[in-house]
Amino acid sequence: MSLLNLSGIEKQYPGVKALDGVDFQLREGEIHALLGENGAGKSTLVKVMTGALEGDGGSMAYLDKPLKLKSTAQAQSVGISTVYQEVNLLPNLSVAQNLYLGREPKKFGLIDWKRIYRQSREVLKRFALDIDVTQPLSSYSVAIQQLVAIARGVDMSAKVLVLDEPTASLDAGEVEQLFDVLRELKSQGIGIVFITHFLDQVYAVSDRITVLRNGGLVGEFETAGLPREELVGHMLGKELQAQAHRAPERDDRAAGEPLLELDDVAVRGSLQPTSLTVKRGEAVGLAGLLGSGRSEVCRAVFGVDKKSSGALTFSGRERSFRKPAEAIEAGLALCPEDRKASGIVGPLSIRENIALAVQARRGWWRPMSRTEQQELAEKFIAELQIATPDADKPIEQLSGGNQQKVILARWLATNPELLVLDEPTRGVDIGAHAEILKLIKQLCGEGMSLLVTSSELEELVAFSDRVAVMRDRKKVAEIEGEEISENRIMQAIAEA
Amino acid sequence: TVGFAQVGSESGWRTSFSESVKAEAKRRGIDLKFSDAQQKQENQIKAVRSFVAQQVDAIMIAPVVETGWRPVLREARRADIPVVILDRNIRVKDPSMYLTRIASDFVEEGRRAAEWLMQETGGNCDILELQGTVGATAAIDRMKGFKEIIGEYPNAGIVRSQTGEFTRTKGKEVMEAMLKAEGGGEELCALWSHNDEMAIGAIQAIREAGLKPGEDILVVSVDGVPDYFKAMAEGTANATVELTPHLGGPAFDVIDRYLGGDRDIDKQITTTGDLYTQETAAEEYRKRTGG
Amino acid sequence: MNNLPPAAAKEQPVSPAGPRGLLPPLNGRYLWPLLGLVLLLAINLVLSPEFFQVKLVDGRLYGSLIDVLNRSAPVALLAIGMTLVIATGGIDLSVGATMAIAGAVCANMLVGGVDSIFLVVAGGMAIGILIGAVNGSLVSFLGIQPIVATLILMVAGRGIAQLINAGQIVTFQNEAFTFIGTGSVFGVPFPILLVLMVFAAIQLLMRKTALGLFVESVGCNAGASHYLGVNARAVKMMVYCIAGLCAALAGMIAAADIQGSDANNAGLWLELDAILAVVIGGASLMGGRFSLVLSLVGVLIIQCLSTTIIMSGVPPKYNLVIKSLVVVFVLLLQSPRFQAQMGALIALAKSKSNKSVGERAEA
Amino acid sequence: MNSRFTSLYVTGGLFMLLFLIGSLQFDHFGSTRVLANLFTDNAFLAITAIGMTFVIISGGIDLSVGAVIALTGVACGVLIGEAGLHPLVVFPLVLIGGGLFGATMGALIHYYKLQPFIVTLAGMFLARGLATILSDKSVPIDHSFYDAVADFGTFLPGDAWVGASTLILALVVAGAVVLAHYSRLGGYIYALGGNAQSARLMGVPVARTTISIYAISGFLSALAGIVYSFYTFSGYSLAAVGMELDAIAAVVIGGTLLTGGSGYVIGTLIGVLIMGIIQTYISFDGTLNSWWTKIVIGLLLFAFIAMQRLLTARGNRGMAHA
Ligand SMILES: Nc1ncnc2c1ncn2[C@@H]1O[C@H](COP(=O)(O)OP(=O)(O)OP(=O)(O)O)[C@@H](O)[C@H]1O
Ligand SMILES: Nc1ncnc2c1ncn2[C@@H]1O[C@H](COP(=O)(O)OP(=O)(O)OP(=O)(O)O)[C@@H](O)[C@H]1O
Ligand SMILES: [Mg+2]
Ligand SMILES: [Mg+2]
Repeated sequence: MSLLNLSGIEKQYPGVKALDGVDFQLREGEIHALLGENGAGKSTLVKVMTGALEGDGGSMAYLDKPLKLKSTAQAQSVGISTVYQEVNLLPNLSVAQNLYLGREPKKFGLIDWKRIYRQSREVLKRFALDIDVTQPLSSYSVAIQQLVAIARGVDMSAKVLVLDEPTASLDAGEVEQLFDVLRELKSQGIGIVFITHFLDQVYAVSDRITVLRNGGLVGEFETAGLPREELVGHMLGKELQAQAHRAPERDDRAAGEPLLELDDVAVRGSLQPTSLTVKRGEAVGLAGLLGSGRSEVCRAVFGVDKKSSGALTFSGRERSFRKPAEAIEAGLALCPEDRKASGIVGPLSIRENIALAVQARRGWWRPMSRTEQQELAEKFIAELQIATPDADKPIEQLSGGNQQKVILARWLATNPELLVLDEPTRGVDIGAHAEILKLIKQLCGEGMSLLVTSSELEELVAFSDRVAVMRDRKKVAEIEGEEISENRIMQAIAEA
Repeated sequence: TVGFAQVGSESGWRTSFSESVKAEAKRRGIDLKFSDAQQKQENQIKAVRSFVAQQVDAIMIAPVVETGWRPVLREARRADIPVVILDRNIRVKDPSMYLTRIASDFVEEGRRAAEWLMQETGGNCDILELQGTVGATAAIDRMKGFKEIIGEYPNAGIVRSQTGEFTRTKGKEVMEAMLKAEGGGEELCALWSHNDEMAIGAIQAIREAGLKPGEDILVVSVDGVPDYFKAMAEGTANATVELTPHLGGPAFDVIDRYLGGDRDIDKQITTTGDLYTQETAAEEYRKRTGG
Repeated sequence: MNNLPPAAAKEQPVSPAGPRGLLPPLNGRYLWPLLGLVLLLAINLVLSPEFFQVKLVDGRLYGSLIDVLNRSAPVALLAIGMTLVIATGGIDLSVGATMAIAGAVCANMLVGGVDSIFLVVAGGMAIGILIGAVNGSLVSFLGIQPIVATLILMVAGRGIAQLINAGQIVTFQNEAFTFIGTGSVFGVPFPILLVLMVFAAIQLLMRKTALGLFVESVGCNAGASHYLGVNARAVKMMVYCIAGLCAALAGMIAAADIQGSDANNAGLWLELDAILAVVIGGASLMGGRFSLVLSLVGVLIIQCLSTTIIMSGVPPKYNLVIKSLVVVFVLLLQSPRFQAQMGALIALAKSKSNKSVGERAEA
Repeated sequence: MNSRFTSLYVTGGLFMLLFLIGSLQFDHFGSTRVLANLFTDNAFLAITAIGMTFVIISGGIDLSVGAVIALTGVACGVLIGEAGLHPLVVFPLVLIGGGLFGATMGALIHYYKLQPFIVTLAGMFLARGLATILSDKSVPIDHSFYDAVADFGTFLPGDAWVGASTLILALVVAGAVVLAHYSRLGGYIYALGGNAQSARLMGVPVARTTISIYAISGFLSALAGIVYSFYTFSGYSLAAVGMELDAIAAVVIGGTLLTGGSGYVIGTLIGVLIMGIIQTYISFDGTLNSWWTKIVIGLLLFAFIAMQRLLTARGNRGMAHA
């Protein structure tokens, strides 16, 4: 039976036709993958089908009856629950409140907190998450927030569950856990819409696939009958130059002298003493599970968190950065993990967002001219394939993946000696993914050093000269050269 | 110990008033608890209640508004503390709630200003009025007294009236606009201002409009602050009804008498001042600035 | 490979981003506040045609329109500083008190026998910057919320001004200083010129250096700005200092205008007018994009309104009600939803009248 | 110690400290009477500030509260004092009126996407303007019911009077705590302040919540207006000028963030008490003239906020170490 049936959905943004007559059908008890490049219109379609956005045209039927959604609250009340792209929860509320907002169990007309806390712990247990549910959500990492959002969606789902890039910052284990839950829901007859840029995941769980391109519908396919290359072809509208995305291909660069050296650097409360070296022209990967301390290393290096002990040497000088500005001055750059809170400057244009870091480094008295900014922006819009009509669009109006590219562009533009990337490809589509990897390699070739965290082992394998494995907020292993492989890293992570 | 709940320090006149009470207390060796209410009645009531809690011997109130004093006066009476009202009036049904009121009569001030003006112009006059803050007793009563007299003269009347909020800046701004609205102001005869500060601002506006204040447009007002005497001496202002700030002396006298057992005290002690004109202005200015 | 072909990009020149040049283009963001101003002026035209008369009296431009400009000068100066503060997501409640302090300092210097007008003006400006620096420190170093941080000086500042004046209105006679408030150059009142000069200076500082960009960046997302290496503390410090300086200039105009420093009333509640002006100009109090030009339009709307009320001869007790209704109306004008509803209403009225015309024709 | 409550403890501790200093310095200061007076004298401010707390937690602000108090007072004055209606008829009317006034502002804010600061500033002009039009003089209220209310209450040891206002305040505090932490609406209010966009996506009924918030604030302001009329037995259009700033200051001192999303009703109550005790302290001292009064209020406010910042920061750092 068909749960959701959308036909001819239209959505026009100023300057962009985000959806152009899209049909979509979701059946009972299926996992339906919704695929397409960054900016293809996936999130927009999700918003229309869940009442967050009113479409400009087209119709929607739910359980074979026409339904016009006016709000997300209405969607929830008829049984459609959604996890939107980006973590759309409330950082100021406790984890438990986030899970039960708007559907709190009551006793004598008053909210029954005891029960909420108990149930919250149970719900999170399904995702192997054992955290203090009374603490505010903001005290947890992005990945945990992501899981909480998923848990809320799953717990609420009555008939339809929509997940927009839920796995963007989850590691393999977490993803497996999620898939188990999804399969269980599916067996209960719930229909699931699943958006991701990871094709492996698509093939692992989905039953059917709908592909969007440039706001239009490309087609609907049975997963089993659709070879990977063909799927990619549908998404891009052409064949992908095969090599880019698979098979690590490493040119053995002769690494230079050490650029960054951490000697037992620790941050009170978040990082155990850790030593690490990045040489000139070298790309070092940071691997580890959720909460293993990868982001903490990045933050400590960049001066966001102050180190409490140990020595940090950069470019042959011992340094102690007190704030990012000092690190930037010394030649570092950090592309942070939390794009929404620490990355984008929402209302400012793409051009300004890209120029900002360069400008900040130059100082206020040496302004970049408008044309200079424009050239810079256009260069990166082309290089990173940022989908936008022009560089003056406010960055908050871009699709998630495209925002990520702009932030990346911002830091590439500063041309730093050491570029620290925390989950740089979060939510980036495969086409651009390949471009970014290529760019990273090229930069290394030109003498820039990289320190990169990523939850995608495949990606780490693809460009790292060395991989540092983190566990329990300290480095537990280092893998070098030919030894680097997904298996080897996985082993190191798992070793007790 | 005497508690004194003052309105605030919104004008030079008010400050002189506070200072004179303090000086008087010091002279007599009285321990004065001074409280500034920043123009808010609620603060004043709080202050009076805290005086009661401190068990002072007497309380003086210069009220912000007329009404709203009954509950707190009851409290003072329960604690057997006499209360003297200064400056503005209060309205309570039972006048035994306070000892006496020492003040000038705002309505009378308005009357005196109007009488002088009518005398000067022979009852032929188009008048601009600068009101005090909307709702203030002083503004309402002065307006009332003034109108009372003007009403007797058919050829005299207020052609325009706006609030200048008792301040110089507003007085000037409003005067500027009113002059323009009256086609330059050549037809006008006089300005009646509810206090000197507004009048001083308005005089500047008249001058900037190309007219002679004090001649083309007569200026009459209330208060008697030094700057206004100076203006009168220079001939740019014409008359003012004095409002004496020296209320401290009589107040302490009454309190002394009461605490000394004297129960025969007038309910109303008027201090309505005289009207001053240009003739005596220079001399008065010297007197007031102590030079 | 771009998702959108370059041709499509060219077809849509709509740029939601703000102006970067010195003078802004006339787009939707500018249209509605200006429309509000024009409507107000139109009402004046109906009420009293002499509103628009401008004559030359004693070599000085004279007329209600000039008054509106002249009288709006202090609030305009406050609004210029306030715009920047608001753009960083802050607010400055102390500007009114700063006006009083600067006025008091200048007046006392004059009375105290300081002859050099430059010293007096410099003294006033210095005190303004000092107050701004105090506010800035409270906000950026102690991390106190702007509204409370500046509330402290809003309360204490007026006390300080009164302390300086010993509670009296300090009157002075000084041609040169009075010129700031009442002088004119080529017939144009000096306060208007001062506003134009300050506006030009700040506009240049913001748009011809990167400061404007930093201010907006800090206002939009302070967290991200920190990662970017923008020195948010310095930026905040700077905007509060500018606001203090502007307030000091406004205070000098106010004092020079009445040739006296009235510590209790100078600039009283003007901080609210300044904030109102900035918001009527379309700025968000959450910080972000700012436009000095729009803030000045907001100032003119407010001043025009008060002058209109005085000119119209309505009893003063209706002042506040009229003011509130006009403010709400001007705000509604900027709301897209209201625009749409008005559009629909007008269309409905048209179709109805067309119909009735048609019916009548048939009959 | 729970880190979320650090600021509450710190604020409460500082209040105690102020009280202690006052008691050591002045006779009669350290009495239950002075404490009880704090509640009676500030009941209307506290009631308003509690309404303001909800508004600020939701990320908004309400500048109209002082004017609504004045309007309510004048309305009571005119209807009871002049038209001769019974207070029990008038009170529901003005309470509903206050609620509707707030609701209208909430609707403007939500439906037309106007900024709360400005809408409520216009509301402040309107309410005060209406009050002035109703009566520009102050209106005395003379009614046996008011006398009864004034006599209602009890003396605690030490001549401390606990009257009707204090009892009303207690009820409001209890109701507000339940609303904030034991009702769905409370959750929605915190949610809106955290992030309005996310809240909408999570299914929070934004329109209803926004309108309710301002209606609550309007209602409580009207209630504060009634309590104020008990306090003065009159209505006056210039009453409670600038009270909105006192209320905001109290809320913020109580630890609520102006950016929204966090704060406590009890914190606000302590905030009000702190503002009150500063005033009491100054009037017990009684030697300050007008300008020093202002400067000292400013300095005490600063000293207090600075200490609060320091202690709270230290407390939280302590938590992180643990
Ligand atoms: N609020 C907005 N205003 C204007 N344009 C928008 C807005 N939101 C999205 N768009 C545009 O609509 C198009 C579709 O965006 P959408 O977010 O649906 O992409 P997506 O397929 O989810 O991409 P991603 O994989 O990067 O998340 C993009 O070109 C984007 O720039
Ligand atoms: N499973 C967990 N249980 C409890 N707390 C956790 C867990 N995972 C992470 N945390 C908390 O979240 C904080 C932030 O994690 P952090 O961002 O450093 O992780 P990471 O290694 O960067 O991984 P990722 O960014 O992929 O989440 C950690 O300091 C830890 O307190
Ligand atoms: Mg998306
Ligand atoms: Mg991380």
